[in-house]
Amino acid sequence: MEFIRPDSIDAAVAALQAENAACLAGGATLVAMMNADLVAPERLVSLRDVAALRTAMRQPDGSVVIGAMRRHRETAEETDLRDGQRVLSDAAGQIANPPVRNMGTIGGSCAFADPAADYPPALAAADARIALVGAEGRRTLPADAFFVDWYETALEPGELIESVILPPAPAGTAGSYTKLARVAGDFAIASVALVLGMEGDACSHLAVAVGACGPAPVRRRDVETELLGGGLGDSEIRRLTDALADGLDPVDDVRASADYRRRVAPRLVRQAIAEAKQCLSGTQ
Amino acid sequence: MKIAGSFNVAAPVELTWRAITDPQVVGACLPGCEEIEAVSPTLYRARIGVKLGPISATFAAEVEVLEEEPPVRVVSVTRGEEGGRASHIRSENTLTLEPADDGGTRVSYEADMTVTGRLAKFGFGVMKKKAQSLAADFAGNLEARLNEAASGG
Amino acid sequence: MTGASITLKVNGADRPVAAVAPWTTLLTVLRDELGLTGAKRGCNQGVCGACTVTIDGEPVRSCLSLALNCTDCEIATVEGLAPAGSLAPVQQALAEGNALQCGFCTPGILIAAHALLRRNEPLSVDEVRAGLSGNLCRCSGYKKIVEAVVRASEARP
Amino acid sequence: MSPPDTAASGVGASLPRLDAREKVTGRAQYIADMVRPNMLHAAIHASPAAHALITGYDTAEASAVPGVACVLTGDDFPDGRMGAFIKDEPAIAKGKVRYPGEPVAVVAAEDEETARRAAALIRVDYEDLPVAATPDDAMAPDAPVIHEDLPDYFKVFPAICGGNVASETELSEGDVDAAWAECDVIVEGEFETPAQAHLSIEPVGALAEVDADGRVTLWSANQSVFRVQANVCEALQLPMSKLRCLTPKVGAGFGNKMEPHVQPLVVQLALKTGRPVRLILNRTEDFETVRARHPFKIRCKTGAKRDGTLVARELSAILDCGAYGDDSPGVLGYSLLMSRGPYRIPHCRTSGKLVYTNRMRFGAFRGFGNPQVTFATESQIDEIAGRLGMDPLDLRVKNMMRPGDRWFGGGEVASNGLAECIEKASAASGWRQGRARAAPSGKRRALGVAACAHISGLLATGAIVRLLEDGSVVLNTGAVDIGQGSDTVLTQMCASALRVPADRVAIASPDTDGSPYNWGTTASRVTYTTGRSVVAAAGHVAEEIKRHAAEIFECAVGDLELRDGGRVGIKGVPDKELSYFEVSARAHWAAGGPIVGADTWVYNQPSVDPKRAIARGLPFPQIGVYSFGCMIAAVEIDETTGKADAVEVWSAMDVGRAINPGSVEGQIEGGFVQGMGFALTEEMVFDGPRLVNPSMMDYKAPTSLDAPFDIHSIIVEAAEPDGPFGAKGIGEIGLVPAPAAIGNAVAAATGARLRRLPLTPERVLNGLLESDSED
Repeated sequence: MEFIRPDSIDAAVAALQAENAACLAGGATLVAMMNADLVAPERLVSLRDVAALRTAMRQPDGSVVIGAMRRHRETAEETDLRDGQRVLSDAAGQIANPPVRNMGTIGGSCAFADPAADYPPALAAADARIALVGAEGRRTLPADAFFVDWYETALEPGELIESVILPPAPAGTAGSYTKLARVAGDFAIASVALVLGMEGDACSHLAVAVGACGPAPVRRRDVETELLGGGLGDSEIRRLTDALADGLDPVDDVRASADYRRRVAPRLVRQAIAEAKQCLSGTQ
Repeated sequence: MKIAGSFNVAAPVELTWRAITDPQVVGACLPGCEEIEAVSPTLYRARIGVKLGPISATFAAEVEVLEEEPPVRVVSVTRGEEGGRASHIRSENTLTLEPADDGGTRVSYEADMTVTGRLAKFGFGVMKKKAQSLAADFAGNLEARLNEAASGG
Repeated sequence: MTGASITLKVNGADRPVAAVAPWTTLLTVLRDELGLTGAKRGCNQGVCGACTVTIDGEPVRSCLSLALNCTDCEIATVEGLAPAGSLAPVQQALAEGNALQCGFCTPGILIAAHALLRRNEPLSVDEVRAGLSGNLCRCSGYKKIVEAVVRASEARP
Repeated sequence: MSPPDTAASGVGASLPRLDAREKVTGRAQYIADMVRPNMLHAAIHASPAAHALITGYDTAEASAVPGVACVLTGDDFPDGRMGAFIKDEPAIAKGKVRYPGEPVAVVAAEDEETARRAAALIRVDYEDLPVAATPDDAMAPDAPVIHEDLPDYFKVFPAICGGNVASETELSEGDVDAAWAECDVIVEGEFETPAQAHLSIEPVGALAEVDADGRVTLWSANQSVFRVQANVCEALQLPMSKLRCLTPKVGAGFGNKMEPHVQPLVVQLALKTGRPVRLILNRTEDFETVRARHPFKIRCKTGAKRDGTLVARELSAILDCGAYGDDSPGVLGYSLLMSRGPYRIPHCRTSGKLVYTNRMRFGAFRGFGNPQVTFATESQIDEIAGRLGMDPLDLRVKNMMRPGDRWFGGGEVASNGLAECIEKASAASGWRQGRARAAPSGKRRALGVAACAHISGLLATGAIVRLLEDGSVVLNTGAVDIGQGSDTVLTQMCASALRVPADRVAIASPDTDGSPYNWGTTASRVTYTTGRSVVAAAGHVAEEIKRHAAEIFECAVGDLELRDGGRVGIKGVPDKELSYFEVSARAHWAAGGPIVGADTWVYNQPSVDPKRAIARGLPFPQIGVYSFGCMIAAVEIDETTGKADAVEVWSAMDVGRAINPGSVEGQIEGGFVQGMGFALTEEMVFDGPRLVNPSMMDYKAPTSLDAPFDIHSIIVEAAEPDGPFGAKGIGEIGLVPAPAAIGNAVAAATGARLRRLPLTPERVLNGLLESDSED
């Protein structure tokens, strides 16, 4: 096994062009898997010294570019994330526990793509894009296209995540992340990432992603769009939760049964929307 | 863990039976199967690669046919070992064929699979999903192959 | 199995270590090479928190930190909390408050608590509960630990 | 840290742990911190099969790995078998394997990485056998037999066994069949509790070193150096004089480290290599191969009269034993003994079966079967209260054992603080004032109550107290402090008995060469049993001190008294006194010889009075000394998800006398949170015979955010007449009522009676929705 600590993105990409090479970000997942003998990369490319990956920046248009090496704690405290973008900081603050949040990075978490992790639904609800860089150059993908299957992403061998880009959220929208877990800091049994905007009684923005209930976050943009402009009453929410339920493909595992996940996910969606509405009406 | 499923193919039972008991056909349809050889009429050896996210493993597997009732039922046991990694898989499989209404065949499978060693520590629930999707891929491949044969292609 | 020779800065001192393999964790180096056995291996998976140390002032898992990645950091372990023969306030608080039993989680708890106390303001019960939520204790039920850390935060100037 | 005067550090003081400083500085040495010169590191090769014959080994590749010193398989081990009740377990699998994860071979190498790599290269040929994964499988007519030689195994009690049933026990009083006719209300149900992992944060390990004569010294994470010695010597067929067992600090036990784990393996490796060998299990191995709390299936039926008088109970339990007997027969017997609860129920019939399966062995775990049966029986007390429209607390008070009442089976109960426990828990929780604070929006909140009792008197123990030349003291008991604080408590007792400050008493680390026998730190027994020996041994020393003083002062022994600070003087004459230094110096150099007090005893009160009760296959003929407790828990349930959280608890426990109140509170608080984990989140999940969540990632114990901060420990002191300073045990009882109290609160909040642990969000939500739809 080789260990390389490049200090630039270009050098990191170059170092990744090898058989069985892996990026080492915060280590929270990769090293745990190495310790358990689940993976044994032949080359470890540590991104620790790549300063360009460690920054988060708000762009003039209100979008926020978060470097892949930003730690969960930093993202949880990120003041550049505003309005609906807060869905991401809310999720970051609920990952694991303080020492792990001091280590784990958004790039590492996305690359591992645990289906029960907290970032994927938050990124999906925020309409985030993932910026990748490889030997062939750069590309960006919407979160929906990035998370493709159980623990599988659109990352090609030799590519790394450079940043996560959150588009501006409309002013006055609220972002929230609601997570059900067995104990504090565990992976989710089910989770809901929500970005909601209300103008009076009319829904002006709606994005709901369900996490931990399938290989990738589940969103129903079609129904969300249909619900825009109307009041978000019980029957409208029911339309959305019914549609979401069709897209769920949950596992039976030690955290909960698939049946329960199907049962609780719509309830969490209802709760998240109710709380967000209350929160928005309180601030208006 | 138990997985089960069924699928229909256009080929008649006899033809399906021949395909499903031909190691070369099975090997070609099995996702990740790198090589397969018949050691005896009831014993096959194969190398099978499995990938789940960042984890990959290659098993040296042995398939032993325990009971054969042509052309309707075959019971086998698969034992796989990941050389030097103390990781094992074992699967007891039953495959049943019956004529379908359209002249094709309905193929049903049941497997009781155990994974031990390092791979067993990784996401039990997802492992089952993966096993189900591998079984579905196998079914799809076999179906395509038989349908192709049935249509004379 | 050859590895790199590196120098780690641990508890303020430069500590050379020979033949460190890429997969060797900071926890292994601390315990097996540097004789700093205060950090414990409870799960080697980052869950239990018994291996918690600080890197550049922040509590992290030493079992998930590769030693080769720590060569330009300030590492602090429980052995560095106070000079030999004395106790840091948080150590004193846990010891006097019956806030430890078997003691296996205690070094990690102390590191996490010490980081909380750096804020230099009285901490609420819930702040301490959240701050220690990455450190499992199977003996105490946490109450006396939380009380001791709250008390230590109040006693600070 | 030890205050200088006797009163501030003796009995009744919340003295900080003697080893607190060592622990907060990171200097305390646990087994994984120990290194010996020229030490080898070991690793196990675990069975992938659940039940199979071993038909061959190939260790050539493993042996050839550079750095490997030794590879041993079952063929390299003697034929001895160990077991606390049934001698059924070899040191390592021999001939066949009986559970997945069972050690089949071991490797010793220059470093741990090499040992692990080599262990993975060992090849073992198996011939698979049919698997019995559950007690139902194992009791089926065509079930595979897991222990063919069961009839021939040596058993330490009159075990009723056969097939895969390792032990069958019955305990009855009264005429249950006739009594049902007297009942106006009868509740009946089946309860199920899962395997719970001890999850000591320290994984198990051991280090053995052999001297030039072949005598072995063994350090290990353990709860009894004497049980380690007995088990290893039985399994390896060594005379006990050839093995010395010691202990470093122990990173908690909860029952997990009472009986053997890897000790026999390292001893055999040390004997074969002649070098020190250390083996530390990783967390997954610790989960898979050590032991866990028994899964129980309990059928329980309880009947009462219209006025709430309890009349009859019938309880039968099926315990999954796992592959080896371990402490299991004891757990079965003890659970039946506890199944009447602390109540007057004249007619009780209880029975149970302990069934071998191809799962990991189950064994002792804090509570020893009591939490499981208490979950069932205390749930039924609430059900009866509900049927009769009575307050559950009133029903308990009406039927509780009164002072002088005997325990189920007829054992004597010398002290009983139950009434005070119930009253104080009730008052503190505001039970009678509307029972629960208002729930926050989206939650339901309710209180639940449970009462229980637990023993602390059984088996043998001893103490040696020596007066050193300068008048300070060394106490040696052989009891392992597993973190619960017994060293501190026993030191406080010794200090008070001799009226010296605690810092003048040193406590020796347990050593099978030098310590008096102690069965173990288990069964809540050290404070009571060992404490009695400490007090008796210190008493002998006090008598000797007085005898010397009487000779010096030329007075009668009866005229003398011990005084604070370690002096002996003539009663009523303040300035007529000697320091212990003066007495001890005389004894050492001039007259009588050095002063040593020693005491040993074995608890000998019968568990069962044959005139009152019928007992068959009961493994503990002598057990007793009862602590009592009452717990009230406030639980909030999230109406969206069904997730239940214990938010506040009042735990009133009768400990006889709190030797160290701070430590007692620590036991109550820690016991509750471990019991809460058992009630709400913890479950070892099996796929057939295999554990599928052997990691802390997948098995979840409460964190500081899950445990409530508001755990109110209420210490009740109904002194045990022959207890040391009146004390009895507190180690386990704080856990015992937790699942029942939480279950009763969940039932009160949701209307749903859940009879299966853990009370997951899924079960609670389903119960809540069903019960709402019935309303």
